[in-house]
Amino acid sequence: MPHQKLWNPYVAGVALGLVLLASFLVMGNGLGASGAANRAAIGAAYVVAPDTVGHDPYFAKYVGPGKNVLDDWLVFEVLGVFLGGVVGAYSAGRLRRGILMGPRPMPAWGRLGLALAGGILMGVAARLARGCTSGQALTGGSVLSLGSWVFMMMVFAGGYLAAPLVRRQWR
Amino acid sequence: MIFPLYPLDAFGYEASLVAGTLLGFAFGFVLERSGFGRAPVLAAQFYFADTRVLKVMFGAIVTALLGTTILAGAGVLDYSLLTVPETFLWPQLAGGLLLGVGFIVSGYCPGTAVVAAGSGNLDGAMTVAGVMAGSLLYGFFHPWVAEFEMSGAMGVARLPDLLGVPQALLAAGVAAMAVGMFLGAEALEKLFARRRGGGPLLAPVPRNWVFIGIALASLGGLGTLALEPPAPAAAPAPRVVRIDSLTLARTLVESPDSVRLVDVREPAACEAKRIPGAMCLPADDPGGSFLADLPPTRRLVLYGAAELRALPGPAARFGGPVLVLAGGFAAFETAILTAPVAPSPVTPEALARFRLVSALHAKFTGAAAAPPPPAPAGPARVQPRGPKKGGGC
Amino acid sequence: MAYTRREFIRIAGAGAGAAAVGSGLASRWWGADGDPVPDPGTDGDRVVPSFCELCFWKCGILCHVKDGRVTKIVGNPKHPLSRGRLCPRGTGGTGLLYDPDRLKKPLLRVNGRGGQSFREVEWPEALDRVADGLKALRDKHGPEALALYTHGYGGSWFKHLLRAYGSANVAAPSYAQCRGPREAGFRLTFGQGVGSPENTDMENARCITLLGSHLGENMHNTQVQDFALALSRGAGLVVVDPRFSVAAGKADHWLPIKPGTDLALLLAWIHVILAEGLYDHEYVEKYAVGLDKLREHVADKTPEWAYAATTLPPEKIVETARFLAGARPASLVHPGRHVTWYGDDTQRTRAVAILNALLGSWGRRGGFFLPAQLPLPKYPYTHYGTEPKPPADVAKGHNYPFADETIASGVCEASIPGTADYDIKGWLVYGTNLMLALPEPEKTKQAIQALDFIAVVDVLPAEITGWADVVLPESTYLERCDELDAPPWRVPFAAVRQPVVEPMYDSKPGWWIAREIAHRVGLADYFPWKDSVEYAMQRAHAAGLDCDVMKRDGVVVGAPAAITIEDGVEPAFDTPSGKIELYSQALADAGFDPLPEFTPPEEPPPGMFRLLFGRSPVHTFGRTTNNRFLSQVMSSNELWLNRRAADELGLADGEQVVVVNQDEVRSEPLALRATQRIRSDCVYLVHGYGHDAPGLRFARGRGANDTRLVTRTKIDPLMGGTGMNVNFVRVERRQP
Amino acid sequence: MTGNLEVVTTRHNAAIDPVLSAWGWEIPVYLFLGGLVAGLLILGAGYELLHPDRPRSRALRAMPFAALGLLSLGMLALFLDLAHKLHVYRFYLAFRWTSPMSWGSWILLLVYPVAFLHGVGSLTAGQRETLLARRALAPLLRPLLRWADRARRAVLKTSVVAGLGLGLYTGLLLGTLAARPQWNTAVLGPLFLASGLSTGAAFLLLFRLDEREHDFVVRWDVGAILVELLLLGAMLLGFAAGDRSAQHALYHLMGGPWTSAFWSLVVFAGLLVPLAMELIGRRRRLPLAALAPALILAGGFALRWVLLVAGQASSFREFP
Amino acid sequence: MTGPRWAMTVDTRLCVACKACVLACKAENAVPDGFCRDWLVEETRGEFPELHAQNRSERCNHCSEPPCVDACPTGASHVAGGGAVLVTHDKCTGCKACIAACPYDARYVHPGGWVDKCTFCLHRAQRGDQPACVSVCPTYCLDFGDLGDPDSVVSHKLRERRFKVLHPETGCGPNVYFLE
Repeated sequence: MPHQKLWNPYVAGVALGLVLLASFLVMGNGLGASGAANRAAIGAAYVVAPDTVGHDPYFAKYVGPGKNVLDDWLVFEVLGVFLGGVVGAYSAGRLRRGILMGPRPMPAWGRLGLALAGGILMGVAARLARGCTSGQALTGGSVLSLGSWVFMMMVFAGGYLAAPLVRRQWR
Repeated sequence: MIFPLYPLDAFGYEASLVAGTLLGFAFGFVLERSGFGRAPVLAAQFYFADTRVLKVMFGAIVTALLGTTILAGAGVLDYSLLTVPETFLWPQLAGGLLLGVGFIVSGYCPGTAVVAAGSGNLDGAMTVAGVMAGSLLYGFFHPWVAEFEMSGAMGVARLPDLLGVPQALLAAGVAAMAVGMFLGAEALEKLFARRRGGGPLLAPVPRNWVFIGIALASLGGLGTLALEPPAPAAAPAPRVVRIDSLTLARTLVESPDSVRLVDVREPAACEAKRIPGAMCLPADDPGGSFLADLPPTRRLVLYGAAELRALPGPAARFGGPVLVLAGGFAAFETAILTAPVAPSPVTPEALARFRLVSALHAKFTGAAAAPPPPAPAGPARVQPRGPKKGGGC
Repeated sequence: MAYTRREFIRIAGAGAGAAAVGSGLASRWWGADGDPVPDPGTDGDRVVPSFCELCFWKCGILCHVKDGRVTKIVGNPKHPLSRGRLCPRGTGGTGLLYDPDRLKKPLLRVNGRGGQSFREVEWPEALDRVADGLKALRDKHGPEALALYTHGYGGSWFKHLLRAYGSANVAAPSYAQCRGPREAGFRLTFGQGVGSPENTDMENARCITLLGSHLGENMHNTQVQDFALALSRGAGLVVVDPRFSVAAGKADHWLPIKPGTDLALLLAWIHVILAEGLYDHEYVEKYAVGLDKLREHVADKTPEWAYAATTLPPEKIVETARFLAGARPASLVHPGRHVTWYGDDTQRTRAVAILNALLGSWGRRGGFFLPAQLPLPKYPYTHYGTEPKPPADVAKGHNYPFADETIASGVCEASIPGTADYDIKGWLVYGTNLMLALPEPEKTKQAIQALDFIAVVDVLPAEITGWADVVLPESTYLERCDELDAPPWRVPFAAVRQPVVEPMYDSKPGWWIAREIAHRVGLADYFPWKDSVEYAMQRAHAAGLDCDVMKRDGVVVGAPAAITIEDGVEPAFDTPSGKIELYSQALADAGFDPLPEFTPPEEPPPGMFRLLFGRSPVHTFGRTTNNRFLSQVMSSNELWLNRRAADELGLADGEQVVVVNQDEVRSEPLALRATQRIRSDCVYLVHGYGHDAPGLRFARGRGANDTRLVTRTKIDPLMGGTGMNVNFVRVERRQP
Repeated sequence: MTGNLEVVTTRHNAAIDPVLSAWGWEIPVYLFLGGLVAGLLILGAGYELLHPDRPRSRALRAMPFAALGLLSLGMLALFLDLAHKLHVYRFYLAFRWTSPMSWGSWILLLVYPVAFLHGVGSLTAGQRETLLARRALAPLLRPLLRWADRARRAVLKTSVVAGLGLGLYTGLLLGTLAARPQWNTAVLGPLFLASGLSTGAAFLLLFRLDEREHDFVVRWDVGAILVELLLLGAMLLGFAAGDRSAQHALYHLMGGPWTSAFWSLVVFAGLLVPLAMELIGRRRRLPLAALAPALILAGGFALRWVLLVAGQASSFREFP
Repeated sequence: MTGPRWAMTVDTRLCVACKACVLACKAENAVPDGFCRDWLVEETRGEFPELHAQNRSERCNHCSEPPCVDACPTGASHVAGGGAVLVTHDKCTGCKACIAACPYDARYVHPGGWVDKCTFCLHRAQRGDQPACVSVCPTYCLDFGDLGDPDSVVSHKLRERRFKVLHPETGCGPNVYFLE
C-alpha cells in the first residue's frame, strides 16, 4: 500500500480541525466546496447560453447585470484547495497525471464514467442538502447543527448501502 | 471579543477572498496529506479496510468543536457570529443519502475531488465536472424540487439548544463518542486486515497523544463553564453628551429626523405623559435591548424621569452618538411643557427667549398657540384657537 | 513627483539616438501631414432668423442651414430675449425637427379611443373628418360645446378659429396648472399680473428672494441671464426651498422650509418688516392702501409663530427679513412661475405681492419694471359674431371669481356629462399633451370617453394623440411661420417666426390646418389671407415696422422706453381703489380672507413623503423628453430622497425604486438619488418623464410619470388652480 | 454617515465613463506575450552565451522561431486594438521620443530580424541541409547562415539587448502614464521585465529540455520570481509612502476592488505556489510537473491584466 | 514666442449646470451621439442643511505640459497655435495611449477611428469668435481669451478672482481656470 507518505489519520484529523478552527476564527464560517462548483457551473452555462440562464429565476440570483458569479468567497477558497492539493501532492512526490482505481483492472472510460456519474449525484445532492461533506458535515457538524449531523449520518449510511453495489470497483 | 475577525470587520470583503484562498490552501494541503486526494483510500472506508475518513473527519470535528467551545467560553470568540448552516430536515436527509451513494460511486466527495484533480488524478477532475453538471442539472429542474427543498425547515437548529445541554458538556460527549468510534473502527480494521492477511497497523504513539489532547481539551471546555459569562460591554463606551431641554426641543422642531428620542422611564409613566415624538420602551422589552440594534442613522437621545447617571447597557452598544437629556423629563417639563412666564424686566434677550419658548411650548403642548409677545407697550393678549391635530403641526 | 519619469524619458530619449530626429520632423518628411485646425463645418450656407418654440419664452434664434439640413441653432444677438445666448433646449431644436418618431401623415382612428390603432390618410380626408365633427357638434350641441386646449405659439390660429366658431372654451394648462395663482394674486394687489416673460428686473436687483423657484433648473433664458448678471454684480440671494436647488447652492441664505408653509414665513417676514419699520414708508404711503389692517393682521404672526410651522429658526427668519429689506427697493421677491401647490396659492402669491409692495419694488429699478410693448394693430378681420357663452370651466354652482383665464382642468371636467352648466362635447387639442399636463389623468380619460369628437394637432405622437379621433401632424416651428411676437418687455420689440426648411414628411403648418378647417366649416371669411407670412407682414406693415429688416434680423427693436419710477414713469394700479391693495376689499366682498391667512397643510402620514416635482434645464415638461439630442445629457428623471431617509429604508443611491402614492398608484421604476440636498419629509422628481405612448420610441419607459401620482388636488377657491403638492408617496425597492 | 461629497457628472463617453476601459483584453495579451518573448530571447541567448560549448536541445534551438510566432500574435492583438487600423503605418512615419509606444514600435522592428538571425543560427546541421536542399531558398539562406554563424555572439548579445528593451518597454508603456496613479511607479518596467523572464522560463519548461538546460531555466525562473516579489513589495511600499493618488493606488490592491485578484491570483497562485514547487522540486530532485509553469504563465497574464484594469480605473477623479 | 495663449475661465458662482455648453458644443462640432467634449460636474459637500455646491463646466484643459501629446506615438496629438492641444485625424491610429495619459479623462475614441476632444473651437477662435460653449452660456460664466494679453477678459478675471485648476499636482499646467 502506498500510504507511507500519508499522515497518521489522527494527526491529520487534528490538523484538519485546526484549519477548520482557523476558518471559523478568521471568517466566521467553515469550509466548503460544492458551492464553488455550483458557481463555476452556472458561470460556464451563462457564458454559453446567457439568455436561458439569465432569465431563469433560480439562476438569476447568481448571474445578471452587475453580478459576477465567481465573485464569491467559496470560489477563492476552492482555488486554494486546488493549489493546496497540487503542492501537497507534489511535495509528497505524488503529483502525476493518472487515473486512480481499485486493485481490479478496469477500462479507463469505465472509471471515468463512474466518477462522472458519482459527481453528478453529489452535485444534485449537495444542492439539495445545501452543502457537501465539507460545507455541511464538517462545518455544520462542528457547530453542532442538527441538519448537518443528520446529513453526515446519511452520507455514511448511503455510502455503506451502496458500497456492495460497486464493490467490484474498489475491492 | 477578537474573533471571528471578518464578521467583526477586521478586514474587508476583498481581503476575505484572499483569506479564503489561504485557508483553502491549507485545507487542500491537509486533505491531500490525509490521503483524501486518492479514491481507493477514501473508498476503503466503506469496506472497513481503512477507516481514515472516519478518523480524520471526526478528529477534525472534535478539534474544531472543542476549539470553538473553549475560545467562546473564554470570551475570545463571539459564537453568535459563526455561520451555522440552517436545518432543512428532509432534503438534508435525502441529500445525505444521495451524496453517500455518489461518494462510493465516484470515490470522492466534492471537496476531495478538487484535491484529487490538483494532484493530477483525472478521475478526480471528472468528479468535479460531474458535481458541476449535477448542480446545474439541479438548477434547471429546480421548480420540481422547490417545495421539497424547503421541507422540514427548522432554521438554525443547534443540538445544545435542542437538547438543552450546555455546549461544553455536549462537546465533551461528542469527543468521547468519537474516541469510542475510533477504537471501534480500529478493532474493525484489525478484524478485516487479519481476514485478508495482514496490513500496516498504525503506530500507537500519535494516537494516544491525540486522545490525551482530546481529553484535556474536553476538560478545558468544561472548565469554561465555571467562568463568568463574559461581559458583553467590552465595546468602547460611546461618548455620552448632554443635551439641554431647549436644544432638544429646537432639534425636534427643526430636524426631527436627526434624532431618535427614547423615553426610558417605566412604560406606564411614559404612556401617560412623555415628550411628543418620543418612543416608550415596549412592554415586552423593558430593558430596551432593541436600542443596541437601532440603525445608527440618527443620534439617540435618551431621557429618564431625572437625569440619567448611566446609560442602559443596550444603549451603550448603539452604533452612533448617544445623547442624554440634561435633567431628564422633569427638566423638559419645566422648561417647555409648562407655559413660560413673561419676563420682567423686559430686555430684548429675555423677550426673544420668552417668545421662542412660548412658540415651543405651543408646539409641544398643542393646546394653545404661542401667546403674542408681551409688547412693552401693552398687556399680553391670549388668543385661543382650536386644538391642533395629533400633536404635530 | 508624478512626472519625473516622463521627464527622464524625455531627457534619455533626447540623448539616445534621437539626436536630429525632432519629433515633428520625422513625419514631415513624408509630406501631406500638416496639422490643420479641424473645422467641423457646421456653419450654414444660409442663416435664417426665427424664434424658438422648445419652451414658451420665445427667444430669438439663428438657424444654420447647410445642404437643406439645419446643422445648428444659435442665439440671435439682436433679439432682446436671447441676447445671442440660448438655454440648452434652444440648441436642441434639431432634435425635434429630425425626430424619427414625428407624426408623418394624418391619422384616423380605427377602433375605440385609447386603443392606439389608426390608419394613415391624406389631408383632405382628415380635414373633412374634422369639419364633419365640428359641424355635427355645432348642430347638435351649439358651438360652445367645442373646447380648445392649446399650449404653444401656433395655437393662435386655433384660438381665432374657435372664437369665429363661437366658443369661449379656450384653455391652456399653463394657467390653472401652473402660473394662474400668481397672476390672480398680483392682479388683486397691483391690478396687474406679471405675465410671461415676467416683468421682473432681476438684472438690477440687489437682493433676490426665490420661494420654491428653482431658477437655473427652471430655465427661461433671459430670466436666468438676468439672475446670473445680478449674482455677478453681487446681488444677495435668499432661497426658500425644501430642496437644495441649484439656486440654493448660490444663496446667501438657504431656508430649507417645511413644504407647504411658505405663507407662514411670508407673514412672519411682513411682521418683522412692519414691526421694525423696515418698509418703504414713502412708497407705501403714496401708493398703497390697507397698511393698518395689514399691521393688525400680522401682529401675532411672529417669527416664533412661523417657527413651529416652517421649522425655520426664528433668528433666521428675522435675519433674512432684515437682509431682504436692507436692499429695498431693488429687492425682488420673485413671484414664481409654477405656483399651483397647496390650494392657497393665490393668497400666498398675494403675500408675495404685499411683501414686494412693502419693499417698494413694484415699478422700481431692480424690482418689477413697468413693461413697454410695440403697438401691433390686429389683423383687420370681420368682427366675430355674437359673444359666445362663458366657458364651462367650473362645476355647477361653483364660482372662481378671480380666475382671469379659462381653467383647463375645469373644461376637462365639464366634458363629463352633467357636471357643468353645459356639457363640452368636442375637443381640439393643439400641442398640449393633456395626459401629462392635467392632474388626475384617470379623470381626463373619463372625460375623453364621453366626447363626441376629439382632434389633436401635434408634432409628436404624444399620449394624447392615442385618444384622438383624428391626428393632424403639424410642422415644427422650424418649418412654419406663426403669429408675430411682441410681448411687453424691457424694450419694445416684435419678432417673426420664419420657416427655416420645408416641412418634412406630410406635415403642415398650424395656420394652414386652421385655415383649411375654417374653410370647411363655413368660416372662410375669418381666414382671408393667403398664408401666415402675408398675414404677419400685413400686421408688421400696419405697425410701421420695416418688414425687410424683420425678415433679415428676425426682430425689430423699438426705441428704449422708460420702465421704472426712477426713469420717470408713474405706476398705475388697475385695482378698485386705484392703489396697491395690501388689504383687498374685493376679496372681503367675495367672502374670502382680505389678508392672507395661513392654514397648515395636511402632513404626510408616517413612512410617507410629500411628492414634489419640478423642472430640468434641458427639458420642457414631457414635450422634449423624446428629443434624442437633448436627452444625451438627461435621459431619465430620478427620485430625490434624503440620504438619511434612504439609509433608513435600506435603499442605495442609484437603485431602481418605485413610488407609490396614497391611492396605491404605482409609478414606473426610476433611479433613486439618495442625497443630502433635500429635506427628509419630501421627495422630488423632474416632471415630464415616464411616457407610455408607443410612438415615442425613445422616451417610452424612461423614468417615472409624476402626473399619474397626482390623484388628488386641492383647488384654489379664488381662481380654480389645482394645488398638486398634496400627494403623499412611499418609496419601495423595484421588485425584479 | 456615508461621506459628505456628492458628485454628479453628465459626461457619458463610451469606454471612458463611468470607469476608463479604453483598453480591452488586447493590451494585456500583448504585454504578456511581449514580456514572454523578451524572456525567451534573454534566456535562450543567455544560455548560449554563458555555456557556448554545451549541446542544446531541439526545444531550445527552436525557441527563437516560437518567440517570433508569439510576438506576432501579440502584435496582432495590438493591431486589433487600434481604432483606425489602416493608419497603423503612421507608427513608422514618426519617432516620438517622449512616447514609449513609439519606442516600442521601433524596438519591435529590431526584435524581428534579431530573433530571426538568432533562430537561423540555432538550426541544426540536419535542419540546414533540409532547408538548403530547396533550390529556391538556398541562394538566400546560404549567405545568411554564413553571416549568422560568423556573427553568432554579436547576434546573441543583440538578442539579449533586444529582449531587455522589449521586456522593459512593456512595463514602461504603462509606467510612463502618470495620469493613472496605479501605473505611476518606476517599478513597472523592471517588474514586467522580471515577469517576462519568469514567464519565458515557464514557457520553456513546458517543453522537453535537457537536464542542464532545465536546471539553468529553473534557476533563472526562481531568481526572476524572487526579484518580481521584491519589486511588487517595492511597488506597494512606494505607494504607501506616496501622496494621495498613490495611497489610492495602494488601496486598490490592499482592500480595494483588485485585492483578491492581485493577492490570490497573481501573488499566491501565480508566484508563491510555483516558486514553492520549484524550490521543493530542486531540493528533492523531483521532476517538475507542467502545473508549475502553467501557474506561472497564468500568473504572468493575471499580473498584466490586473495592473491594466486597475490602472485604467485608477484616476484622479477618484479623489476630487 | 508671441501669439496668443488661449485659456478659459469658468465662473462656478454663476454656473447653474444647465448643460447649454455641452449641447452647443455637440451641435457646433457635430460630436456624435453618445459622446461629449465638455460636461458638467455638480459637487455637493457637507451634510443637510449645511451644504455647499459647486458647478463646473469641464473640458480638456489644454495643458501647458500636455501628457497626451507626449504619449502619442505618431504625432497626431500636438500643440497647435495658442497652446491648444489638437488631434490630427489622419495621423491618429486610435492606439488610445493619449486617453490613458490624460489625467482628466477628456478624450474619447470618435467612432470615425480617431481620438477626439475639445479643440477650444480653434476654428472659431481663428476668425475671432468665441468657442460655442462660451457664446451660448446663458449665465455668462464662461470666458475664453488670451492669457498673454493683460487686457483680455480671462486675464482680468484671473487677476481679480480666486481660482483653482483641476488637479494641479499632475504638473500638466492646465489652462482652464475655475473661478470660485
